[in-house]
Amino acid sequence: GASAQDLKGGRLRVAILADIHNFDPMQFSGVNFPLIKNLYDSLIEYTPEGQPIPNLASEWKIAPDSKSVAITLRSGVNFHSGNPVNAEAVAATLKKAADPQKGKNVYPTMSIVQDWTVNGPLGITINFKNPVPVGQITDLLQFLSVIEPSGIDTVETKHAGSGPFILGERVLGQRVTMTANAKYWQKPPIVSEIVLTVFSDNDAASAAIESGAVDIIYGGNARSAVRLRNAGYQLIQGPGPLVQVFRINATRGPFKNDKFRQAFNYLMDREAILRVGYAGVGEVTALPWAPASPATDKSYNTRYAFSLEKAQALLKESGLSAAELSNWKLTANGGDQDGMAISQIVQSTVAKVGMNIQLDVKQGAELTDAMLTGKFDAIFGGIGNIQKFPTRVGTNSIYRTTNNPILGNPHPFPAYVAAMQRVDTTLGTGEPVKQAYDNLNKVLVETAFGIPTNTFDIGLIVAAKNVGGITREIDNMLVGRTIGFR
Amino acid sequence: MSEPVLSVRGLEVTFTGGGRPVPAVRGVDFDVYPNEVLGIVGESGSGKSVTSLAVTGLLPETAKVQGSIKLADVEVTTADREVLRQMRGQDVGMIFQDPTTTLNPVFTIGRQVTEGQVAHGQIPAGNARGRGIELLREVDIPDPTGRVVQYPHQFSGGMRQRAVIAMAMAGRPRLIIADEPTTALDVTVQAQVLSVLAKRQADTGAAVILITHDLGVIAEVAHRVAVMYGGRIVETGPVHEIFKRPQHPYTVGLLQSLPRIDAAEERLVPIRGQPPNPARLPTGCTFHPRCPIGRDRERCRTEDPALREVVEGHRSACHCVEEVAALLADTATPARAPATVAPQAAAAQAPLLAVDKLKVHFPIKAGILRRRVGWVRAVDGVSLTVNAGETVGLVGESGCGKTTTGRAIMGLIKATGGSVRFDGQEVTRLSPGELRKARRNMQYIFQDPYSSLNPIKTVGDIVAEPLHIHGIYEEMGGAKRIAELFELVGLPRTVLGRYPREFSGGQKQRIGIARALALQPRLLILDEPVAALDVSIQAQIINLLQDLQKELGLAYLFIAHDLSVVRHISDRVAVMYLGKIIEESEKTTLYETPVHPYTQSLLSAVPVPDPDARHTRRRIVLEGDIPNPSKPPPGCYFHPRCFRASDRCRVEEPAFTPYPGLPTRTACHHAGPLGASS
Amino acid sequence: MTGYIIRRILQLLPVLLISSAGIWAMIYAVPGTPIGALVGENATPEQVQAAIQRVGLDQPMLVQFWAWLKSALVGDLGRSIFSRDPVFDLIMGRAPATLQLGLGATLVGLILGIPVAVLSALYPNSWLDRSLSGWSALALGVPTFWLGILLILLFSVELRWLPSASTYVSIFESPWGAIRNTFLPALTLGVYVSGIFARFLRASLLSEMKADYVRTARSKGLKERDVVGRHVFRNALLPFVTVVGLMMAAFIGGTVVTEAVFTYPGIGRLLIQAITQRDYPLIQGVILFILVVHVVINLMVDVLYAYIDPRIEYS
Amino acid sequence: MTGGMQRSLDVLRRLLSHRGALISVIYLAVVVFVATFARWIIPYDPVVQDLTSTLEAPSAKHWFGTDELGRDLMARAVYGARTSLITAAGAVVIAGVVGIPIGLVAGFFGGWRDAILMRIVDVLLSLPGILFAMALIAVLGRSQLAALVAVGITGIPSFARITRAQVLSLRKRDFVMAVEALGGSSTYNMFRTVLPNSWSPLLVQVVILSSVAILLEAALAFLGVGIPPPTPSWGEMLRTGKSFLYEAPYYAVLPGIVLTLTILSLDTLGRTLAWVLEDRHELGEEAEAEAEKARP
Ligand SMILES: Nc1ncnc2c1ncn2[C@@H]1O[C@H](COP(=O)(O)OP(=O)(O)OP(=O)(O)O)[C@@H](O)[C@H]1O
Ligand SMILES: Nc1ncnc2c1ncn2[C@@H]1O[C@H](COP(=O)(O)OP(=O)(O)OP(=O)(O)O)[C@@H](O)[C@H]1O
Ligand SMILES: [Mg+2]
Ligand SMILES: [Mg+2]
Repeated sequence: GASAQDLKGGRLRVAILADIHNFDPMQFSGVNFPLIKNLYDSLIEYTPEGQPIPNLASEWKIAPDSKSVAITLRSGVNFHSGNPVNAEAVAATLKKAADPQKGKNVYPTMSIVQDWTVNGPLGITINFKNPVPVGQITDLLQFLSVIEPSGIDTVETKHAGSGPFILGERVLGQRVTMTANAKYWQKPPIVSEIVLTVFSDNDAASAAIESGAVDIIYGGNARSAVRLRNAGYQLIQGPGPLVQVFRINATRGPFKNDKFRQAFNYLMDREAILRVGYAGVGEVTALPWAPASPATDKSYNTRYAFSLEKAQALLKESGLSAAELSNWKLTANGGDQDGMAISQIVQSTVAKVGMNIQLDVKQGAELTDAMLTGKFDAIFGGIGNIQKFPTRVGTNSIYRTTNNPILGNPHPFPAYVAAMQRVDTTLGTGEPVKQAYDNLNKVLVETAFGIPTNTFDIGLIVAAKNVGGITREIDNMLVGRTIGFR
Repeated sequence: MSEPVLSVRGLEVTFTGGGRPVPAVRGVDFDVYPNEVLGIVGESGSGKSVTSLAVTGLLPETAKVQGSIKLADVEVTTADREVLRQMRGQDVGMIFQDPTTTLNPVFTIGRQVTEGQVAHGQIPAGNARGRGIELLREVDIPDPTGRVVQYPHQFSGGMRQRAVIAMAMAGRPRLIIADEPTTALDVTVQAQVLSVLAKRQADTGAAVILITHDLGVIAEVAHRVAVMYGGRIVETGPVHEIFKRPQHPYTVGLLQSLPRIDAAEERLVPIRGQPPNPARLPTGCTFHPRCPIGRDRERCRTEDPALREVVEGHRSACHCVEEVAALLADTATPARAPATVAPQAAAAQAPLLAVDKLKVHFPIKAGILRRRVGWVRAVDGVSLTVNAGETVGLVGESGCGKTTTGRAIMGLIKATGGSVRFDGQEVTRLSPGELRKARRNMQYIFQDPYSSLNPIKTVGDIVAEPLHIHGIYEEMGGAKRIAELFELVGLPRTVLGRYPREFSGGQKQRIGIARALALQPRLLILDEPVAALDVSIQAQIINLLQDLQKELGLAYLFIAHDLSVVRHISDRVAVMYLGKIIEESEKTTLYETPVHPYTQSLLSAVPVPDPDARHTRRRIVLEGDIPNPSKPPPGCYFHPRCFRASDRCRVEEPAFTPYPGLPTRTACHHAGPLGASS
Repeated sequence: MTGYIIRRILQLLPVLLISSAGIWAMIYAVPGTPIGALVGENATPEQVQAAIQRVGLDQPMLVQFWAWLKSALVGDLGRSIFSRDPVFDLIMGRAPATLQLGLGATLVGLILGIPVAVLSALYPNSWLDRSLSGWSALALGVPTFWLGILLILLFSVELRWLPSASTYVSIFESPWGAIRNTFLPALTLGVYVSGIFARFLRASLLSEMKADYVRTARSKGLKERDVVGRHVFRNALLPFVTVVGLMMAAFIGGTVVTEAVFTYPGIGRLLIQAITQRDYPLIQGVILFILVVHVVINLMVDVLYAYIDPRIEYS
Repeated sequence: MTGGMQRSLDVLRRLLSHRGALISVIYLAVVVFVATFARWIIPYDPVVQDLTSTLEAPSAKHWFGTDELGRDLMARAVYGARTSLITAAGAVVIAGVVGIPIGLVAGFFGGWRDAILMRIVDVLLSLPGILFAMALIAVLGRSQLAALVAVGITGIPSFARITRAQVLSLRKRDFVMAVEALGGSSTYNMFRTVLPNSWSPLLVQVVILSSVAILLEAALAFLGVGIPPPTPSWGEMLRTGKSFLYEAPYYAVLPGIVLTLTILSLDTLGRTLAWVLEDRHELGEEAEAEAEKARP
């Protein structure tokens, strides 16, 4: 590719697929991904390979007992308002994160934090409840985008960051404009302005890039992306995909039966699911880790490859009657075409081993409600943060070890809770850590309440030929600062 | 005589398209001269309207026209569109039947009246308004300056028709065709309109073709008459000749079947059968199946007679013209035999029906909330009695509340006030169930025979329906009873299984009567039972009703607007005006010595089918129209139109009281026979 | 007239009040709450509880309704639970798009429909009439969503002339952009209504042609052009205005399906989205907006009626 | 009753003498036949997937091509007809069974009963049918029954209004008042006189509503709230097909043709039926002439 020097500025037009209506960087959901890295700076960043590098924090020192981290902030950095980014701001940000009302997606991650102490204008120390592995600490620092204290209460509607772009005009439901922050502490953005235009569907966005109305599509689906790639557009996959997981409510119906659940390890036609649902963009996986994750173990893919016979054998072992086998429904997301397709594939597959089940199609709030409260037998759902510290998957509802909304209290699989615990408490690097991971993987397939099928990309980027300098951000967020035109 | 304005020769009009061709007009010849009124009479479907439309070239495209029509030097049958258009409005003007629909509701009267002249470039558009005012003034519309910018809905029926006359006459055409111009109007309004038409004709010297089925109107205004039957002119001649010495059996039949207001004939002589259906005309003389002379004659059955001159200017299309005079003489005597002498109800006996101060007010609702904003006083204090076996006629102009009275008596409409006693029982206070039972003794015959029979039931079932409803079908004799009823009304039992649509209007009315009789009622309320029928059929039904009364001892409340019919059939007559009875008396007294000014004007306005009476009768033309029943005038409701109105009438409502010396009750402060000063 | 209009608008209030109570009740009948969509599937119980409190769903239903009503009465329709934007702004953000599409569609409908109707009525039962009637049947019979797909296939996939999905571009800002984006959905809807317009107008023209006043007008010697163009058309226009008004009201209330086909950012999609997310205040607001639009357009039609039909007087 | 049968046959004969109606009837008959006997006619099961041959273009093997899960699109279109027809039939029954009595009572008794019933109907009518149906489905959950009920309920107002209008116009006709004058009760009048005389507009309405129901069901499925997959339905096929416009344009085109033809046929049928039924008086005239001849 071209080096940054060759890139020209201008106005970058990005197609996005959902309206943005929240400027809180802690509201860390797909819809905000185009904004967070542009309006805010985090304490540290990861390289695409997962190596932490400084950002607002020029330095961070983990205490030898792994029970605290001392952060030194970069000096001379200001928020857009002109106020300095200092330790007070970080403290305010941490306070927000620890508040269940305001902490949003960061809140669960804060469970390891005991408190924090401010040391001078640029120093702050975060104390943990227990010794914490390094990965978990850097994950937290990477997750914390610093918000200007005075803006914390209004951050949902008014951005309050220090990032390379300043929020410009927002037309409800149509577009959001960000203009370059000329006083940015790093090299200022190449483009002078980013216009995020809301498209309500993939084809619309594809048509727009094809007609030259936009330069980039951010967050489109794999099928459209592949079509565009075949038409000569650039397709950029980030290092932070999700894993699609067949989530099982092990407290209901036949799913209470271990063997029955385990059969599903073999009932996932992962190749077909990846091909049909995601146009082959991604990788099949039997474990909930991204390729970059230290817990990744590819051997599971072959060991638990699609096999009706093995499944059949397990089903027989389960001792369930034919009627019991079919006594469940597969909840499917009616708003997601790919999800519908893969759910139908599973429905069709399980029919081959004698399970005649119905799809329970839900959408929107009703669906989230069901997922949040475990009102389902089985459902597909993407799992995030798989590229980070392995136990971060524990922030996803089905994998939660305490207060699991689906599996309930106490957790029905103590082995799983213990395995997670072990990963969390095995500090350092080396063999013990690896063994902890291996143990976790083994427990995962045995408890079988979540059956991963494949990775898939959110934040897939399709760019026109003349666009260069696209950063592969660890969370697949849009980084506008480095992009320019050839 | 001068040149004819219009000369029609051998006109034939056939409608094609949609099944078999319909020969609506089959060889018609006539001329119309300036300053002359040619009356065309004939029963419904005889081709009157089609002839007039042919003259103006306004027939639809499905009509094939043959023959010649020469109007003001234009040969209409071959002229191109533009010539015809130029002709219309300039050479010929038309007046149609229904003034409520002939005017465009969304344009002002003034615009519509002058539009033709503007289109023909006779007046510049800028002068239209002035011309409009002038035209309205010519047809006696009060306040023409204010009226010219009004819309049709702001005009009453009579005014609208006068506006139409103004419109037709605007371009001073040489020929006016008036197709039933007064049929939709009340007699008093008809009188106004006819006099305006006559006046305008005199002013312009135009020729007029007046199409009507009312022989009275013809006698009143026509100079010459053409009688149409089955698409042909069967007789034509000067008006006096036609009425005095008719030369065609059909004309004779028409005259004899007509009840007359000026004489108390005993019994009508109807023409047998039905008018022909133009799609299936009889062979030979079209009239032969109904003709007392030619019915069985070979020649009449096979050969269509030509229109021949019988006397100078008087032509007839009959093979047996010579015998027609005899027909007139001998059928007159025996048939006009003593009529049903109504069984003189013993006055002492309590009346069968006694209506006292009956009131029916309908709420007027308006706005989105449908709030009541006023009342229509449809019936506003009606008192009358009907004795057993007696016929009481109830007459009045349109909208005066006759139908409402009849229906309220039946309990079909809830009375607002007053009492209705039937056979000693107060009907207005009955529960719905009791009312249904009471109705067995009291039945109603509807005006429109076409809509009074359930179209999806056989006529046999229709007549049996009341018996089934009351659960007395078997008790009353079942199918046998139904067949008897059919015979009673003069229909063969073979038609029992047919549907109403297979019957003509007269037959339907017979079925309606049979149904009403099924329950053996004692009182029939007949709401205009013959108004929708042609005269010849009307006579059949009237005779039937009279026979039934004699046979079954029925009492009739006979509602009608036709004063002649009422006179013919009734024993006593009550006259209604704006929801009230204003005069009631024994028939002869009422017709010969009316004491209420309204009755007097009404009677004088009725055209008499006698051209000689034209000059001798004194006519009272009432000004204005019937007021709106929701806003009746104060005092005597009639005072704004009354020629005797005094200050008292304007404030004090007259009571309905007996008039001294006559068997009459009336509601007038200045009651008294005509001529007697008040 | 002014009094009449004011009265009609005042009568709208109870309607809105009853409707909003009805909608509120309906909302509660529908399973699912906005909380899930608000906090996300991975929220912790504390977060869920916090969100329930923040939105006020822990309050009894009547209390919630009363709170909403109180602020609604002073013109504040509340904020969207999901996006936190004022409901009024969200609606007004979409209203111009819907208005533009609705007017465009009506315009297309009239342009296509009126000539069809007039030609059909001038030559009833001719081959021309039959083929034009066939056209209107087709216009009505083709489901709009399928027609939309076909148009996209032709103009976007094949010819690549127009975008397959539309964004809202104001006609005042960029006429060309507006046309590019509005054309296909407007055409889709327009074809459909043109069928309704053509059928309706043809029928009323034909029935007016039979009216007696037409014969009267001819008997005066008016040119056929004037007979049809002035007398007949003016009368046929009366019921037609009502139909046009009805359709316009329907369009401006949002055309859910067409907006979905073209992903057009109109009121219909806003409502669907609000319903999917169970965004109560937004659902409430959008439905009330639709009701108001209906009533206002009906009122406009009635007022227009009074101008073209002299028989109607409002007092 | 034979008279009634005679009339029905007559109407049918006149209906079929119109070319458009004839073609429509044939088309609909084919659709109904194929949908009913699909199992024996179509060699593919509409829900069986073949993940190795997804999105194949129409060929001799798959006439309509295959979908994203390798299912035969023709089989899906045919079985989709079944979905549409069942929905339409059920919806019309619901709408009729509820709507007709409402209209009858409102029209016949007027007054407060009319006011209340019609207010309810107006409310139903003022909301766009599709929104109402969506709300209802949200309550009931997505299923064939829910779709059917939702579509049926949106059809109630039209039945109620047509029946009411019919009653009002018939009430003005003298024969209805005649029954009252003869002592018939309101119930008798309503069901024995008014209703039997209303069958022609109602029949037309049945046909029209069927097409509306099919369209509405398809629209609901298109919006993703119809009958849940994998049950085939035309609207669902169009919905899914729409996202494969580039890869497989036929996907959304072919089911659309079938759907459009169905709606077009029903519409043509309905209109011709209305025309034929309205035309009955012409028939009467001929019969009158016959009666004339038979007169003694
Ligand atoms: N447009 C038409 N198409 C077919 N037949 C027609 C048409 N107009 C009139 N007729 C037929 O021509 C015959 C004569 O009709 P016409 O209107 O002249 O009768 P009329 O004497 O004026 O009767 P009425 O007193 O009822 O007005 C009728 O049988 C009628 O059915
Ligand atoms: N249901 C009703 N609601 C309101 N007004 C009515 C109703 N029925 C009749 N009217 C009014 O009551 C008055 C009397 O009507 P009615 O039908 O009794 O008159 P009529 O004498 O029979 O007239 P016609 O000769 O035209 O039959 C008319 O002004 C009419 O408009
Ligand atoms: Mg006539
Ligand atoms: Mg009357």
